[in-house]
Amino acid sequence: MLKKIGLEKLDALASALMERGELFAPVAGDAGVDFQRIDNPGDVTLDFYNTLRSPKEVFFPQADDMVRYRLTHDGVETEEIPLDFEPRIILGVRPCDVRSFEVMDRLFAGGDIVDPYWEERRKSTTIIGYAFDRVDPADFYTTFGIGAADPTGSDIFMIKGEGDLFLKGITERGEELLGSISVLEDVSPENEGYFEEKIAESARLETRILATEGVPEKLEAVFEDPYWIEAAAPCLNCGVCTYVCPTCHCFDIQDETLFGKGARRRIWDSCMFTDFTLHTSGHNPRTKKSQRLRQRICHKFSYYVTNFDVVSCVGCGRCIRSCPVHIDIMAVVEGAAALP
Amino acid sequence: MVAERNEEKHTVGFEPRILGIACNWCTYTGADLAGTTRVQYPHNIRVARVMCSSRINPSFIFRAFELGADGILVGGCHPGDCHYSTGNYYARRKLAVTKKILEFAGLEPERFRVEWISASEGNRYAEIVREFTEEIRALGPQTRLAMGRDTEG
Amino acid sequence: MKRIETRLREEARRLLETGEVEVVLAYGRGYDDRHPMPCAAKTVADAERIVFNEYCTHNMARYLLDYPPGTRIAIAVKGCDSRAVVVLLQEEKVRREDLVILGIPAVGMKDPRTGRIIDASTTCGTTNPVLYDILLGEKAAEPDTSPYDVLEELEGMDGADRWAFWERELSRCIRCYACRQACPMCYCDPCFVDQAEPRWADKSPSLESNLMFHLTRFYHLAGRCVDCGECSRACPMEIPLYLFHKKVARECEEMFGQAAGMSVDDKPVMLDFRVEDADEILL
Amino acid sequence: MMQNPYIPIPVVVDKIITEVTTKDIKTFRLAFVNTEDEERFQYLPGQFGELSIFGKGESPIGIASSPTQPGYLEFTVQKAGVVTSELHSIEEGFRMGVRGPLGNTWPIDYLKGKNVVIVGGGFAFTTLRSLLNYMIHEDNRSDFGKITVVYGAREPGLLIYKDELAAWEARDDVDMNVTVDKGDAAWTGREGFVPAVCEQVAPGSENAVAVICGPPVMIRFTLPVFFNLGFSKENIYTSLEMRMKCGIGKCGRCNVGSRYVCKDGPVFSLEELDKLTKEY
Repeated sequence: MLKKIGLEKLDALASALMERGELFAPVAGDAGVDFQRIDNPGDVTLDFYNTLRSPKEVFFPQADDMVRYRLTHDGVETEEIPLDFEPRIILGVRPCDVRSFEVMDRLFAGGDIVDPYWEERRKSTTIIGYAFDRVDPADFYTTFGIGAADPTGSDIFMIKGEGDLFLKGITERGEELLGSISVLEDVSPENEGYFEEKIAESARLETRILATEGVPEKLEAVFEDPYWIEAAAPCLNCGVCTYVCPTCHCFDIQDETLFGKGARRRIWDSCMFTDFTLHTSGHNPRTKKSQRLRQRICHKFSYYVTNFDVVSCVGCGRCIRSCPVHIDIMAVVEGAAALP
Repeated sequence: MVAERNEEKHTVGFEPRILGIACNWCTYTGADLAGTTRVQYPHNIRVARVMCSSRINPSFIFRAFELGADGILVGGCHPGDCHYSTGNYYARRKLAVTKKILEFAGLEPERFRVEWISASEGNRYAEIVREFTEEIRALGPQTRLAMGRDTEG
Repeated sequence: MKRIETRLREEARRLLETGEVEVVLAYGRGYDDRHPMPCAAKTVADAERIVFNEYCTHNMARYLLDYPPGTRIAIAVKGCDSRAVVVLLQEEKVRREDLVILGIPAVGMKDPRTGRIIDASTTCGTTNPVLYDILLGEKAAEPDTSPYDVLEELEGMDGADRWAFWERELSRCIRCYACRQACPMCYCDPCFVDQAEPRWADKSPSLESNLMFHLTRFYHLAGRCVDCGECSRACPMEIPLYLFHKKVARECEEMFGQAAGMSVDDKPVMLDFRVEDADEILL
Repeated sequence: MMQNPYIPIPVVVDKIITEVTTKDIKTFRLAFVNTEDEERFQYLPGQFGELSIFGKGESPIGIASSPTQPGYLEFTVQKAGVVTSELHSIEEGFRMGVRGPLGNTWPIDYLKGKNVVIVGGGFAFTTLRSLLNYMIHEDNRSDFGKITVVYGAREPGLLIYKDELAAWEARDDVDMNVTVDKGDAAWTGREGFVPAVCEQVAPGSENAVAVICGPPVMIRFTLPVFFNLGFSKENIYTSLEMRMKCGIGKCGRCNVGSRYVCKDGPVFSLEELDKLTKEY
């Protein structure tokens, strides 16, 4: 089913979606556009190339309470955070980011042990994808077979036309949601044609392409090459790349207490930080920044492939755009792959 | 989760909570003297003892305000009288910068006060505590760095 | 700029060729002209890849401590960057005899993210390096604006408004530590905020833990921050940290009569005192 | 609803034993608060648990008891970080939590029908003790061949499980060799470093597997002894230590190459270790 709505009525669409669940959508903030939980439908914007941070926070918040507790004189009272999440809708996710959810599913929802925090949120969320209409020089998602107007993984897929927003149901869940929103208008056959044309047009957008063939094995082979020292020389070892990344998933578990009340939380961590691997004894297996950069690259382009059969990168370009020293992850991988 | 900010001043029945940080050799001894000579002063102050005013890490001050202190009074030896010769000269610079930081962050600078009080100045210690307590009482609860949270636990 | 680039490359080549230094800290090509990268040239071939343009904003002094003491290093510095080198010399983190300082009088630098000109409103505005061995180009005029002019608005606010301002700015922090990592003066290992005991601030970002981190960091930079603005340019959340650093720098300058990193003979103000410092500074 | 792997199982501290004269190593016996949890907690020697104290955090510790000792779990803990320091300050009756069992096990099935050499140093004897108690249990003893143990500590006061050491020595189906680097006036036993003692004891490599756990320096000098005795890399096992958090292979910090110590380890044969990325 294809529906449309005037761009000026975006807030009406947002309100209608909010009636069907908790809505997460792009909002223009002080630092740029980012996904936020929407309280005011007027806050939603679709004027952005891509969000500053990835939408992973909808399923994997930077700080996520698992157990709240209260320390008492004779022990502790605990309360598990319930995992029965209300239905959620995430609007305006670019195709590469939609793919990132599937990449992360393999870690969090695959294997013997399922991560319930990811899994339950994921199950309760309807995804409204949003086609790119141009290409940023930092992106390289075409590498992973992701199209600029690729509806794979979205429940509803959306493109912006001249004055109108077109929404197409992709999955049953998406169709159902789409059918239930009365502010949406039916489309004419011309609209259908226009939509298909736009999709085809976007599909022709191509980003840079990283040659990934043989990379996982190559990275293992060049593990001890001095290349990493050179590649990491400009790196500041801050955590920006890992925090804006849609597929970085490393976390810490911390008990944070104030006045006897607190929570056991999981909090994003970063392999770029020195203390990430610091043992209590003071021993640290990764004391050099070349080791940490190598870990990030190898984890994404080699280890993850070994373990989950997919590269843990979708080529969204965020880490490149946000890196204070302009490190291009694609160039780093290419450099390693080109080593003799 | 960040607690909702509550800037409302509950001045009715407000008892300021004041952190005192006193150097072992002068101000703490001065405070002792005030006690042993039964000079009356408000009970609002809780004093932590440090060996020297220069031992005070400005993070103590930031953290104490975050944890709900309404005012902080630091006491050290008079310049020139430091038990370690020069500690309080360093402290003077450190605490001056700390105060400017608090002020620029938006905290009322009056909530942070540094005084040189010698071991013999029990009366003056009591006088300063009295005066400071009343000033803080007039300012009302410190809600900015404490984020207006219920600090009674 | 092109001339500076050529001279920089020439000097780098010469220094590496003669073995005078082991590494040249300068700028290299990034994925496009607008995104040059800090580079550590170790060979003559590396030196050929050195670039310099208006987007070479990084403060290379930040990389000096990446090398073991005794490494002979040449470093390209702009005005503010040279002051950072001076502070590192004052603090005895590097030795003068290990350094060859390549001074760049830099005018018209631009922020790669915003494209805005970088001037005294976001940095110290110093054009000419205060310390160098070789000056690549002619000295340029220093700006007539004070780096503290930009503080006027915030200084004019009342406390509640200023608190609201910083509350809004600092609650945005995601604790990626890009500010700290980009800072040439932030070399503590471990940083206080990473300590397990005492734990000064929670690891999860909240206004409270963010304040603890940033207020303490502002303090730790007192009398040491050279106002190069790298922290703010590195910040992905565009928090104007430079405003706070400028304020602390201004107060230090006014109270102690010395700006950070102007002369290797100075002692950092927070490691120093004068008997005649006035008690009034505490008011 | 699936089992949430991040929620600790409630346990109560039944017994605390101070193991060493320096008092910084204690064994905690934990009893399950709910009996169904005990049934669910099916483990084998070599696995570990995340000990949990709300307000302090979690710490991954190898299980020192054996599944042949029903009713409780034991963990021998050295005082080091925030959580373990707190543990050292608690008293019997304290309620806390444990997550597990986590990680893989000593290669029990592979050891069956073989001679087993257990080599331990210092406080790293914990999961080896679990293995030893498992193997010598009357139901299992006949599954294994000759059992040789070399266990050493710096000084007599630092030997852990002293009562059990005596009991094991008294058995005729275990060749116990306890040694200290340096004895004291009361010490009548063996003196010497673990590698040297291994050389003297010289267990045969025929149909034998060595299981080694101890400080890195001990392992470094012990391995050549075993190679000389003819042990191949696939017949030497050890247990790795790494900073861990989640214990279930999700949080991403304990990897060596593509392997996660918490999930794919902590037990690895030297042959497997050789194949791991040369990270450390």
